[in-house]
Amino acid sequence: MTHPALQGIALSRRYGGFAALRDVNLSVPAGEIRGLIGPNGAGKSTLIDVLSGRAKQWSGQVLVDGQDIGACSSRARRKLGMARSFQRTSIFPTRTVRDQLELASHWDSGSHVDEVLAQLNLAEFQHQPANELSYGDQRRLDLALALIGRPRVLLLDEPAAGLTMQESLDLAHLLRDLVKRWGITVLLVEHDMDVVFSICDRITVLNLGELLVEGSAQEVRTSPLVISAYLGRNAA
Amino acid sequence: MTIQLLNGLVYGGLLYILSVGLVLIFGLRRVVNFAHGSLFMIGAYIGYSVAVYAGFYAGLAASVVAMAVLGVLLDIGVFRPLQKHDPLLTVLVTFGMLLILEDFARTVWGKDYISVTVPPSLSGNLELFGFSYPLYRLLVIVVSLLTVGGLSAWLRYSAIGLYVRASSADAVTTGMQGVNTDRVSAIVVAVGAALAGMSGVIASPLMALSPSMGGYILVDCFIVVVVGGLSSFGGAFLAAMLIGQIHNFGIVYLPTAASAIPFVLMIAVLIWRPNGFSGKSSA
Amino acid sequence: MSGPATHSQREVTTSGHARFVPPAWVLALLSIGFGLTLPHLVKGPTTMTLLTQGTLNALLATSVGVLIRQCGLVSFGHATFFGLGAYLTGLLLKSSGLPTGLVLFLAVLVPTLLGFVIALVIVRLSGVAFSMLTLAVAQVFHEIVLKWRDLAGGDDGLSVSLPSTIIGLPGSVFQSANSMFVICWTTLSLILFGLAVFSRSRMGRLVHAIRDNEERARFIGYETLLPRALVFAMSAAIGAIGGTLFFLYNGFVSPDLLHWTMSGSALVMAIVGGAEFVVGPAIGALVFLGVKDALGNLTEHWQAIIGVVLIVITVGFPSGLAGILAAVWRRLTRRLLGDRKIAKRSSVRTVEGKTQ
Amino acid sequence: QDIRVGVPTSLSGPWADLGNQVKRAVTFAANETNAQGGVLGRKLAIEYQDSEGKPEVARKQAEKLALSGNKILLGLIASGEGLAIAPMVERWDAIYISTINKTDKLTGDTCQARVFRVNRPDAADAAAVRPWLASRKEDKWAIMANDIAWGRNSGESFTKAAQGLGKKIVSDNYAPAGANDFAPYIQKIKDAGANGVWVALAGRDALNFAQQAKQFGLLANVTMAGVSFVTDSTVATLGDTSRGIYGIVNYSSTLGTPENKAFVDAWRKAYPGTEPTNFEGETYIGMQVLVQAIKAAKSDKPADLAKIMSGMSFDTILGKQVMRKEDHQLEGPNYFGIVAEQGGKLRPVIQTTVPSAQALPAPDPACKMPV
Amino acid sequence: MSLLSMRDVDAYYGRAQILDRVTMHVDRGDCVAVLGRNGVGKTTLINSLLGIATVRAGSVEMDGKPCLKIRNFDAAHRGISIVPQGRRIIGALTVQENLVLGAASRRKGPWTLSAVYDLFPVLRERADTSGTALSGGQQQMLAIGRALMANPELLILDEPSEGLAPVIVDQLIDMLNALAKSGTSILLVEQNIAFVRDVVKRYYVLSKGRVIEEGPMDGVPIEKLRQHIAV
Ligand SMILES: Nc1ncnc2c1ncn2[C@@H]1O[C@H](COP(=O)(O)OP(=O)(O)OP(=O)(O)O)[C@@H](O)[C@H]1O
Ligand SMILES: Nc1ncnc2c1ncn2[C@@H]1O[C@H](COP(=O)(O)OP(=O)(O)OP(=O)(O)O)[C@@H](O)[C@H]1O
Ligand SMILES: [Mg+2]
Ligand SMILES: [Mg+2]
Repeated sequence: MTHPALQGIALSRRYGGFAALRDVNLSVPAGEIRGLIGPNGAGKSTLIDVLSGRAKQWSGQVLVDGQDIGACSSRARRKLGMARSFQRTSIFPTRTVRDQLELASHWDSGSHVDEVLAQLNLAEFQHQPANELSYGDQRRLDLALALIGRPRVLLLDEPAAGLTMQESLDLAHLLRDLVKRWGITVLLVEHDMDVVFSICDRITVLNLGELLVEGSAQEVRTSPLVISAYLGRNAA
Repeated sequence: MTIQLLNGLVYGGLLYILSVGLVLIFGLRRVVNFAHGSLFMIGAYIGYSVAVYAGFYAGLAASVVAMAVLGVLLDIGVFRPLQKHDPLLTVLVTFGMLLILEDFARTVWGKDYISVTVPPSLSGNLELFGFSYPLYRLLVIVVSLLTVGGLSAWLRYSAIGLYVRASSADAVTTGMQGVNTDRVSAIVVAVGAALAGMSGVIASPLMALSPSMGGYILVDCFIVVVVGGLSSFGGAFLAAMLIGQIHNFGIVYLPTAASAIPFVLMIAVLIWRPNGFSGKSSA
Repeated sequence: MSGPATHSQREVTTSGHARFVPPAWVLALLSIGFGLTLPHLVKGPTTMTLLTQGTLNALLATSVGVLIRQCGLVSFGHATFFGLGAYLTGLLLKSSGLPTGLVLFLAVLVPTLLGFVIALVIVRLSGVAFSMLTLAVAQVFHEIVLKWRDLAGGDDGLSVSLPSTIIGLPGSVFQSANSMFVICWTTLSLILFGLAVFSRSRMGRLVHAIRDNEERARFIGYETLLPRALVFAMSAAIGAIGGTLFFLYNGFVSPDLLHWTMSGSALVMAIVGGAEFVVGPAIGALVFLGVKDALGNLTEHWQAIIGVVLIVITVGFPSGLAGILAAVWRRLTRRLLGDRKIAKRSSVRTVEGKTQ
Repeated sequence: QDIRVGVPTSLSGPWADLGNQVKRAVTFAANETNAQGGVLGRKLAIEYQDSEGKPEVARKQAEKLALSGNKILLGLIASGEGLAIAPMVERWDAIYISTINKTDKLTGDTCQARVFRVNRPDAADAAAVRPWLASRKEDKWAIMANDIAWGRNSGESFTKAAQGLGKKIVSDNYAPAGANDFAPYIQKIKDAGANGVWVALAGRDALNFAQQAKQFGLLANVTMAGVSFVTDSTVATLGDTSRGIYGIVNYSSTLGTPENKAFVDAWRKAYPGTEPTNFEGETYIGMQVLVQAIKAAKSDKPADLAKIMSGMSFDTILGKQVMRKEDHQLEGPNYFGIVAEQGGKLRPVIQTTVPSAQALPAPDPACKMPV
Repeated sequence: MSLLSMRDVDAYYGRAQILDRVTMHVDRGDCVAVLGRNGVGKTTLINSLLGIATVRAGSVEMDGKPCLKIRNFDAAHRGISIVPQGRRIIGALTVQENLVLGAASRRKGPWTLSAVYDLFPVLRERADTSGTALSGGQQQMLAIGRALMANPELLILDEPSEGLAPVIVDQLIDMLNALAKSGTSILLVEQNIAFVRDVVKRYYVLSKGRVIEEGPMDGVPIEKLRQHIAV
């Protein structure tokens, strides 16, 4: 039996008295793009924090390829092939774009800095310090830092936010392409439904820190629960 | 024992009035003001000079006003032009101010020490729980309590308190909301400097005036500010009182290590709760 | 020797101009050569003494500066390592009977290890909290040497008559300004060269990135505590080297050397010189000492004038003296090499025709 | 060509007031000598540098002075400053005349051929205490001293003297230099039931202590005595607070020798309204010694001066005094006095004179003068 | 007369020119969008009104009065209120304090604390937590609420729909429409074209710092807008 690439069991996280995540189970098979949606404050970013080792007080189990990595630091998780992007852009403001991508690649020539620069339209500012980029460009740099070095499991927190429509679609294609070529596994948090519905194999919906629905794009799109809690008029 | 407790309160109270100005300025400008000790010193000298002619209270008033004006000038002339740069630069400028003010005092008031006596109306002792204690020292405690109360009320119940906290976190955004951050900062620095001046005058009957007197107390203030949590007024009060007591009882019970205890305390507190104190500052 | 240029000697600056930066080793060699010839050019022993003291201060300022530049950490307590280096040299020379070479080695090694251990605890903090912590640690050491009357002489300080030969050289070599200047200057040049190389190395870039955003550095797979602790230890080592040389030259050390005001002036020198440049702190130290000395001869009010100079430099040139030099250099080379703008993506940038 | 004298002293920092006095006395002496045509027909030229009261700076400034031709050095204040330059003077081919440094070491185990001292060392102060203490009836003493080498020494030698006389030390307190608040110490002394306090505090610390002791009523109830405590400047600053405090006096303008009277008169003319303070007097003695040595050596070369000064006898405002060969310490009396009114002015008034033979302990055998 | 008009504005960050002779205006009760791909200068356009980017040429007028050298707090007093890109929530303040701060210009109007809480009930629930302890979308709501607290005459929103759940975006559309109806002018920078179409009356397209296209929104096919933005 093969293990799911990414698995979370009974994940919970509290902020003081407030439970942001309650007993959430999640299992993403290798090579899948899993959408993670839900209203604001549903706990999506919190879930990513728990999976990626950023959260401090949490409970449950996190497994990658069946191996329990709950005790691993965020650094160790990256070494095991897990990478993430941030909803609040997290880059190295005074370093140039290229420099920080080289850093993120650990100077491994196999990680194709130039390729990533090209894929994310960042090549033209590779020598500019990151704090001189526009917001959207910084968002793409944040994503590039996660993509570099061919992670096996990619956790993306609203990567298309702040991008133009065209770029969001390019990004969607890129992700699908990477999954196909490298066989990576993606957990994608996104409010842009065009992106989510166009590339996600399955979608998990969170609400109030709990699992609401999980299913194929079609199932989620038509679920009355999801429509009322999240999609609103946009449900087509 | 009781008297030693009171002694601790007096020193703590004095430290508080001086430190709270440091906290105010730090909170707003993210700057550790090295010139604060010098403001204390100049305040004491001005108070002394005026008091010679017009009495202690006039000296106090003159010093407070003069220091407030100096505070405004400091803010406009130094802090504001540098606000877009690394706070470290401003720290450096306050260091420069310190040198200038010390030299100024040496030139104007001379190098000899000056000793100020307690104003006659406040001299004498008060009988208290069967002990007698200098009245002036009791007043120092009272004034520090009033300062805590007044400042907390001002910052909590007037809008300016919110603006101070907001602009210290993010001046640009606060400005976008319609807060004149320049004015807020001038007021705050003026109040901080005035408090330094006030504590200088209050301290002058307790310690001899000299151009370098600011340096002796500055480090104690740093400890208070840091242990108290950098931009917390209540924290600074507790820390000042704690340092006051530690200072006293250290001398009584652990004389050989007394001068190192506050530093050890500071190290312990910082290691125990670094996040509570470091915030997002980078000075 | 500034900026993160790699082997390519042209660097893109924010304003989009090419800049010619000679390689660090060339500068280091030039600098050492300069140091060797200077004693032959300068007349009168006073200038050489001043330069020697200035170079020793430059080592201290550099040790503070490297921490700011690489880690963004501002230490108010680096005089500790300088002072400990000096005290250890003195104490070991006085009473250990060890060979001088070993003494010097230990005098640098012990503060370095101490720095490393302290750093493991304190570099977790940043900002003012870090600064105040260094201040507190430094004051505790200051208290120790101050109170340690039997061994360290308390506030009277420790003076030791130096042995007649030190690491195979006659002791007088270390005590004459002319020869000591060459030793200190060469040491400084080598250290600066090392720092320039370090800041371009992977480790140097990593530490700098951690300074920018520690959390992200962890999430791209780096350990972040150890590299910072290493840099701290490195800066402690530079301070200790300075302290060791200080003792060899002066034969005396007192607790004042460990006082926070000493750390404070080192910080002033580092920032006035431009802490964002490798050579900045050293320049700051030399200029600061020179100005102070010149003013001290002129007027009793040197302190106020220093204060004014300090304010003028900081307000007028926030990037420090090295920043001014860099700007002048940029202008010079631009004139020599022609105005080469790096073409940028946006056409907006190239409408610069009407910018000036 | 002038005879050049370098004076590194505290023009800023915690000892700035003393530095000021040094400067006044040196200037006075130089003017006096120059008005008489100088020495060997040459004028004295003085150069000052600020030592900031820090040993490192003192060393740097002294070096600068010496290497730029001012090979005769005097005027340093803190003991640490003196100790910092002592091992260097030989290297600079200079000579140092200590006028205020008190540490025994300077003429003790770290004595140097080129270093001379004209003022009284700590040991001489300690020796002056015993006769006075024997005459007092207070039996329970407290010590209040600076927690630095000088304060510790003084406290320890006082303890020895007191115990030798069958008196008790009921509380000993050492405050860090620069302490602001003496209230806890004062309370401790009160609680211990002392009827006498030995104070070894200097400068600002002495003032702070006295002022606060008065507020707590300590001054009124116990006998206070000290070293460096009743200097002319503390008395001037403290005013009436200082009345009745006893102390060791190293020099006083009230001394009755004819040389001193002449000196005080001339001083009054030069600085109207003032009289020389103890530090000014001691510094002046240093200048007297220097001028006479130059005359005797017919040279201002440090080597010549050092040679002739060793063992030479000088006419000073305190009378004839010999520079001991063994440790280069000038022999001389020490005094004990009280703050009282004299000539309509509050000042330290000398009560007991301790002659040189009694005041100055024998040379430290650890001092090995190279011949 | 226009509430806000910019004529031939050149704006810089340091020495880098970002805007090149930009001319645009917002009338009273108008609702205008600025479109364009990443990095063309949309945020800079807003920043040049606040003095964050330097305007070196051209004129900016508000209510017919020049406001080139305007300080950012004056902008608020004149009725300009901003939802900045990246939200700029002050973490040192609680949610409620952030909102109260928004009312610092003390302009009277329908937007009060309780009105904002009614619009975004989740903010009321978390009123006492630190502003940055909110989720991304909640912070966006807070930024919008804070801007409303000033009862602005001109509301500037820089990508307000970023990070908001689709249902909340719907709500935002309704709110902006109601606001425009009540006479508030709106300047909207947005990537979400569907959102823009539902709200604005006119649009400008920015490319490389220049206005390359402008016109009324009515009847413009979405494909054409997309093409513009892809430039
Ligand atoms: N540091 C914190 N302290 C207290 N509460 C927090 C903290 N961080 C997040 N929360 C709360 O936890 C809940 C979940 O937040 P989370 O960021 O996971 O939401 P999200 O699903 O990512 O929402 P969004 O789509 O808006 O980004 C929210 O209600 C938020 O207010
Ligand atoms: N502080 C700065 N210094 C120098 N250049 C900057 C700075 N901030 C932005 N820029 C540059 O200005 C240009 C315009 O940036 P701006 O933020 O206005 O873009 P935008 O249209 O808002 O893009 P986005 O959709 O990504 O938010 C970009 O090329 C960017 O690189
Ligand atoms: Mg989120
Ligand atoms: Mg933008």
